[in-house]
Amino acid sequence: MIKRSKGLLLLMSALCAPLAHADQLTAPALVSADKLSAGDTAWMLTSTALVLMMCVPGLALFYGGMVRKKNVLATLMQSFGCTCVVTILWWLIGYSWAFTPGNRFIGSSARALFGGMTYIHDDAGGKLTVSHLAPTIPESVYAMFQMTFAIITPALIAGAFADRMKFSAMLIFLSAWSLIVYAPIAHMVWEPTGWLNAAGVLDYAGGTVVHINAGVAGLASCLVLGKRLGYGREAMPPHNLTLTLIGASLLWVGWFGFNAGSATAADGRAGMAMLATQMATGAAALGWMFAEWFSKGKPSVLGIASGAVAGLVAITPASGYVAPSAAVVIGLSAGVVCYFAATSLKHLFGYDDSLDAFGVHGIGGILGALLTGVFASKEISGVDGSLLTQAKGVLTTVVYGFVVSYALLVVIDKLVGLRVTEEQEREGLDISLHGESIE
Amino acid sequence: MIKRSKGLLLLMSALCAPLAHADQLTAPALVSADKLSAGDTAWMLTSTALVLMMCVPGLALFYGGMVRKKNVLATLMQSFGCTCVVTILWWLIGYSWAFTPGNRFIGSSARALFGGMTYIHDDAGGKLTVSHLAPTIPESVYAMFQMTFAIITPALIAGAFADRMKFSAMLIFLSAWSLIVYAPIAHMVWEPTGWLNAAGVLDYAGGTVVHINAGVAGLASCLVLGKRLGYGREAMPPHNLTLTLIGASLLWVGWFGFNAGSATAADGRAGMAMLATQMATGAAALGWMFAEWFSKGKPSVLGIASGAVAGLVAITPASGYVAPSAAVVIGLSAGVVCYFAATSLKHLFGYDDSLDAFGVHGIGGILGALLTGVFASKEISGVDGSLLTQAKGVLTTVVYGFVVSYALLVVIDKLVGLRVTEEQEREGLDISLHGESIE
Amino acid sequence: MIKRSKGLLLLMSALCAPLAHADQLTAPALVSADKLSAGDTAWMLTSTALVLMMCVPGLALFYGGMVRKKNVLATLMQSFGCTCVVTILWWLIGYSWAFTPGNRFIGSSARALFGGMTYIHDDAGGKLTVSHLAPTIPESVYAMFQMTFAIITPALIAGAFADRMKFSAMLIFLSAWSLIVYAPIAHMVWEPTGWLNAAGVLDYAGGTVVHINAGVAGLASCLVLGKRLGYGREAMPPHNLTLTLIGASLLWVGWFGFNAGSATAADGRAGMAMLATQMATGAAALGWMFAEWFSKGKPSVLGIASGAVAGLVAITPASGYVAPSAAVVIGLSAGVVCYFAATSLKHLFGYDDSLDAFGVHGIGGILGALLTGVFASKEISGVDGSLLTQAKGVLTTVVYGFVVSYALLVVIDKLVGLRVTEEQEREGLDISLHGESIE
Amino acid sequence: MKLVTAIIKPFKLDEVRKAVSDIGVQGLTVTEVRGFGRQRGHTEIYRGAEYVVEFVPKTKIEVAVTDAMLESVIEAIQTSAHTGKVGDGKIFVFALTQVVRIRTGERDASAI
Amino acid sequence: MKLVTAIIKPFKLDEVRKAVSDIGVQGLTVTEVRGFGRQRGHTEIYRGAEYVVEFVPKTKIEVAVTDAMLESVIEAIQTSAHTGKVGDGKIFVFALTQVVRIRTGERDASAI
Amino acid sequence: MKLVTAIIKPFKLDEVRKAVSDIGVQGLTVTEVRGFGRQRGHTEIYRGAEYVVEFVPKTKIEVAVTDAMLESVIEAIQTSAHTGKVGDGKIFVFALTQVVRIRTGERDASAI
Ligand SMILES: Nc1ncnc2c1ncn2[C@@H]1O[C@H](COP(=O)(O)OP(=O)(O)O)[C@@H](O)[C@H]1O
Ligand SMILES: Nc1ncnc2c1ncn2[C@@H]1O[C@H](COP(=O)(O)OP(=O)(O)O)[C@@H](O)[C@H]1O
Ligand SMILES: Nc1ncnc2c1ncn2[C@@H]1O[C@H](COP(=O)(O)OP(=O)(O)O)[C@@H](O)[C@H]1O
Repeated sequence: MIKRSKGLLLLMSALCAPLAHADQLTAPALVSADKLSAGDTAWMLTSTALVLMMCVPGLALFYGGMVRKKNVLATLMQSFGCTCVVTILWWLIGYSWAFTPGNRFIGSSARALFGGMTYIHDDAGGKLTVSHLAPTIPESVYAMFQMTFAIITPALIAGAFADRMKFSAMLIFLSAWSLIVYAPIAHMVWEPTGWLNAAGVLDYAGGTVVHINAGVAGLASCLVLGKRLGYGREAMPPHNLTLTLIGASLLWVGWFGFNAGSATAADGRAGMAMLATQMATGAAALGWMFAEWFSKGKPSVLGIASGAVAGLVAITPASGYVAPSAAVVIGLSAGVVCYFAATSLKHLFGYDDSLDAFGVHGIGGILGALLTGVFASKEISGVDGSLLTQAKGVLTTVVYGFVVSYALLVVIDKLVGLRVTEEQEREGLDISLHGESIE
Repeated sequence: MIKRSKGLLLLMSALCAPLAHADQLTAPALVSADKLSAGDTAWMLTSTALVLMMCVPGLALFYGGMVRKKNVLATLMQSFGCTCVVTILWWLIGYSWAFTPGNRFIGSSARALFGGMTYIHDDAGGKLTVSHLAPTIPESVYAMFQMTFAIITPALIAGAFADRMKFSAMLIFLSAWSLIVYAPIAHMVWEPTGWLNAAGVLDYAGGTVVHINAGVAGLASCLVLGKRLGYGREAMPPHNLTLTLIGASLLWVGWFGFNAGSATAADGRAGMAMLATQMATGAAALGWMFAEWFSKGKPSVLGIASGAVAGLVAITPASGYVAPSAAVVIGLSAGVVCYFAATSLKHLFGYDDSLDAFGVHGIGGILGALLTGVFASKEISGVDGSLLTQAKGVLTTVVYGFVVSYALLVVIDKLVGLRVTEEQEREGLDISLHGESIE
Repeated sequence: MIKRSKGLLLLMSALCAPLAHADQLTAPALVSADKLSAGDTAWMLTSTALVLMMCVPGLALFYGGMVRKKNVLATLMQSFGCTCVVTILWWLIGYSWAFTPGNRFIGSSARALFGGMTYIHDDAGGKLTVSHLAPTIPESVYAMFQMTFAIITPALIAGAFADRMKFSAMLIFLSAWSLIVYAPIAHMVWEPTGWLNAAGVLDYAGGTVVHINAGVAGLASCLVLGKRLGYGREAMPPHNLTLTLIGASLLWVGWFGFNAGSATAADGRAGMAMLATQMATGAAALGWMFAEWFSKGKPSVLGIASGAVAGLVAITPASGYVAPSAAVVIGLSAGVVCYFAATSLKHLFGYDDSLDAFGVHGIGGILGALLTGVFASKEISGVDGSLLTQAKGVLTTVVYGFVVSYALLVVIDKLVGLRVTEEQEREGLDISLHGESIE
Repeated sequence: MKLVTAIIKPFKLDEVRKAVSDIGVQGLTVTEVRGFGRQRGHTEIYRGAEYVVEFVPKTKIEVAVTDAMLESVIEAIQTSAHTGKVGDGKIFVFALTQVVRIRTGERDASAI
Repeated sequence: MKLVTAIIKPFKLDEVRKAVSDIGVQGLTVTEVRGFGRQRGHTEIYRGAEYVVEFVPKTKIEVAVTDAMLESVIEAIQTSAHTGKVGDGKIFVFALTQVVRIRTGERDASAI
Repeated sequence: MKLVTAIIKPFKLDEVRKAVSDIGVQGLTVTEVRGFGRQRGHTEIYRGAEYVVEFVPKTKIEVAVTDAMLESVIEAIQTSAHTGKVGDGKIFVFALTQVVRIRTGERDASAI
């Protein structure tokens, strides 16, 4: 994307020896340190911190508050453990497969162990590598920023299999999923050599790569794992929605880094993305709240929080492409649609998507991806959206994500077993898996 | 305000075709993208996230921990619901009424639905609109930043009527208040065409617009609503001060965005504002703590947290105008004064300002606004303060805010009724209004 | 450190009148406002907010969740109170003693009460002071940033004497410690006139100054105070690890400000520091988790959270000096070593380091400081590390910190008594010291 | 000696405590309980899943009394805990075969 | 009249409540308790410190019944709370000398 | 058979449990309760509003025993729960008309 700082760069190049425009890069490259924008870098460092905060403690609390008291620690552990494991995998090979030029489906191994990603001190010339996808910030920052996306995506899946999956099996599944599902999809959609990117699929901040992807994987896992013990018979109310509301709030705040950060610059486009994010979230929260108020008679804390998340999910692919008013429309529809998805759909089909990973992230992501095709503004983004092209991206992700996730789960179940024993589930995962409990 | 980047702009204008100085703008205008400062934009994007965090989860937890267990979710819901509703209202008309040039009391409707607020992609010329109040950042960012102020202000009022107001009535009240009270006051104090701004009233980050305003509205609402059932007879201790302390801490952290962000730039003035904020908060927290320690024999967690908030409130109008040492004086007095306001005043007059919205925000805001007139440093701010002028701003806000809020509440009470039934209040708002409860 | 923006400065100086290079400063100096980098300033304002968040609510919750329910508020109070007191002390003299040129052991009093730290409004020339340690940001921001380090360090010590120290005695101890131990050590290690700095000791973000320092002070305090009542006999399980996990997560997120912020710029070095921080934390958390899993049979939430903190501690001195892969090694060893330190060491020697302030911060800090000597990369940092020089820094801090802390505690014990009465300890500090309790 | 156990509405606790203290009761023990009876519970809905909470929060009071005081204590509880609305609760009386005060070892009447 | 007290496994509460309602019990009172017995507790480890939690969570049910209903209620509880695994719990029966319904002042049988 | 109920200071629970186990008690049930008596509560102050918390946390232990063991159990509890300070608590003894072990259906003595 051409940067705001282009004007400045031009000005400088007019004075200094002419230098290749950062935005002509097609692969990570070594550039002189003064090619960077400190402002863009400042915002991207911040965005990285914000997106990490979305997963821990944000998502951990959002989910942790919804489970029964005997499973809260195990639920927090899923998000936290995922954060640590994916950090290592991203360094190992994930980043390289996702964000280096490669074939139409996956990147190269050039950046395995972050090899070749360098920063050379000013004393030695003051050079460093930048990614071709974010030429005004250090590659280290871009890799970190994208790492936080790779971290939260598998963590989202856990909402679907809460309360019954072995921690060991989960680590194996999420690791495999991160490499076999996340990295390729990210490459296809975001890296110029990826075929969906070439096909013109629009996904500003991850509606497809992150949310649809996690949503369908969630659906697959609750189908493979089956329902929670006593599902439908025993009451399983959220044990502490205070945690859930803290989580939803931190997700909201952190999402500014997610969406406005996806501009990889502190510019007007980032501002538009942030504004769209806010509008959609407010509208979606109210959409869900009123839908529930009318249909059930009371507006609930879980409802308004879920609506906010649904809005954040739906605007993710659109932010940076749409105007604020379009964002209101997207948010409102996401709130209402996801309300019905989460409250009716699963009871209709009878699967136990415990915390609605599919109902909110899957459905909301699909809705947002398609509406991006409808509302994308050429003025803001320089491109036109196409419902058809978007549908292509959605379909690919749904099919690939669902099939591979399902297969992975079946295999892992055969190998080590996915589900805890009945006694463990009855006693609660906190004590049975982690030997801890909360007062 | 003239920006740090002026030097750079000069330098560039010396080279490029001479261009109007951003700081000569008197209304939002379309400018070339390279007129922006990425550094300023980065800080304002961050500040926006920080201020949103102040309200959710910050304020929500600060208040939520202070109520009885049966009302905690309803209290969180008030902050969260307010966040969503004001988001929509700000887009609808609030921003336009507050921050576009208009008459002495209110702005124009030029920016209704954010109409005319644009970002044009580089391919189409790389232009975007900026506000005349923050010419080095995108208007979208300035509107978002100010939105977070518009969000937290009505949310603060809720502290006064906790535990007994209908959620529906609250939504109506806060919506009306946001448009009829907040927007005009913000215009009068902050927009150059506003009469208090013209009169030279100093309010760096909202001591008058936000805190006095919310404080007197709180006073009005606890007078109209009456006391909580069993007030004075039954014990109503805070159910979980852990939440309150988390809230106070997030308010403190987020307040850096509030005060230093009000510089609308990442410059030395922002640094001074942040430093003043920190000094005042530390001093106020200790002031309250020791006042309580001496008078009651024990320093309490609720006390030190309340003191910190009192300091943050009092320094809000002054930050950016005063030196660190002056901030210590302002903070210390705020801590001690608000301690007595919150512990004695309301018992003296016998109103039930449940969580001391008036005692802390009203009193602290008034104190801060006046002391700004005393301690404003011409060296730092380029202007001199005047106690008299400040008093004018305070009086206007107190009178206008109180009268209109009171009237609004009486009307809404007639229309839909403000207060829950005795059974609902007894059972707790979580179950009776939202059909939820925490374990 | 030479800044990225040097190129730009050069460019400008080529045009404007030649001006002294910021990086030639040897003491705080008054410079023209356009010498600043808005991007660097934006990131440092953000980093300051992040590091404050580490202490409140981060550390407060991390510790608060580990104690028994009857002591949670008192534990939060320790972190919060420390934050307020050190804020005042830093303004009084701490900053001046630590960060102004002085003798080999301590700085001058030039900046007492932040005297001489100025910001002059553009109308009056647009000048402001910068620190010689961070020439591209306002001195006010640098002083604030360093204040947050001075705040969290004594707060860390509290983990060692949790549940049994008088709040009054703690305030006295931490105040004295902050001035007599923290300020001098910070000066020796970080200020160019300090002898350890001159000796070439590497401590990028405070492994020595912050963590070893706090760790040994913690060891001293649990030795002087003795064990908790019933230690070894009564069960003292953490009452709510949800809080601990929120705390650990906020520490992680905030630590980006701690380590990447220590670049005092938004540049490639900051990016490398952030990346190293993330890698080490992930590796350490897994290291601890698997060590526990193998030796005790279950991976625990407290374990993975403690491991993450151990990694953050160990990478603190190294971040900004080492490559990502080296960070993985440092993290992994920190996770495993600290696991044994926290689970075996104290039981071996029989002291009651209640929340492992020494076990995690002391041991982890020492390990990190030494490994920095091993892994420091000349390419990244422009310097070579030396195990011997690092050992010199470690030893000095361990000896000085331990001896002075021990002496201080003994004296304060004589004067006012350090420990609460048996009844108070039995009843819990929340009620006995603060007159509050949580439901 | 008898043990009088009363299941009452939580917000009545203070009144009842005062009432029995006034007639000379020196001590009592309180337990938070959940009651099921004529008084209906409430319904909670989470994402479409309805939970009927049949139990309502109640407070249980236990007072050991001498036979002489029995009637007056029952009387005091019944009047102070009374609201007239369904859910006011019950009083159960048990025979106590022995009472011991741990601190002193005193037994029976003198131990109450 | 008798008071039937049963210590059962928490997850059995609903079944037991239904079982006794079915045979005409109008009300009962529930208390969360911790039990110590043949059923073993579990071990928790925090940073190397092991805590053996001897107590297991149990639920206590109290039902006041007329002598006529006593056996059927015991019967109903025993079958509905039964899993056959150690830890199923106990039923204790006490004699009630008096029962009062606070709302109405009714006494004994009619108060139950 | 008898049911021995003791109200003790919470931190004495472990000692008491050990004491009764040592003399052959197989099981007991524990409830967290709040006590009101000679031992004073404490005062909490929130923003100037004082709350006198009259109740102090106590732990209630219930042990069903055969008449033969009654005295030794009372003895064991009294000595192990004893601190000599006000608030040590009380022991109440009730007659048990029946005991049933849910798992096996055993009755009375054999069910304890
Ligand atoms: N048979 C019973 N055994 C034990 N507790 C009972 C019984 N009947 C009622 N209770 C207790 O008394 C409370 C009030 O009884 P309820 O039928 O709701 O109203 P009322 O006492 O006015 O008839 C119940 O919530 C329950 O705790
Ligand atoms: N002697 C007793 N007195 C009081 N409660 C008892 C006694 N024995 C057992 N209990 C209660 O019954 C519960 C179950 O008893 P336990 O011995 O574990 O299994 P079971 O009932 O199958 O023999 C215990 O957890 C305890 O709460
Ligand atoms: N008459 C009573 N009925 C029921 N419980 C009582 C009675 N008297 C005391 N208790 C319980 O015993 C506890 C200790 O009694 P208290 O008078 O404080 O000290 P002591 O037992 O040493 O006289 C009280 O907190 C209360 O729980």
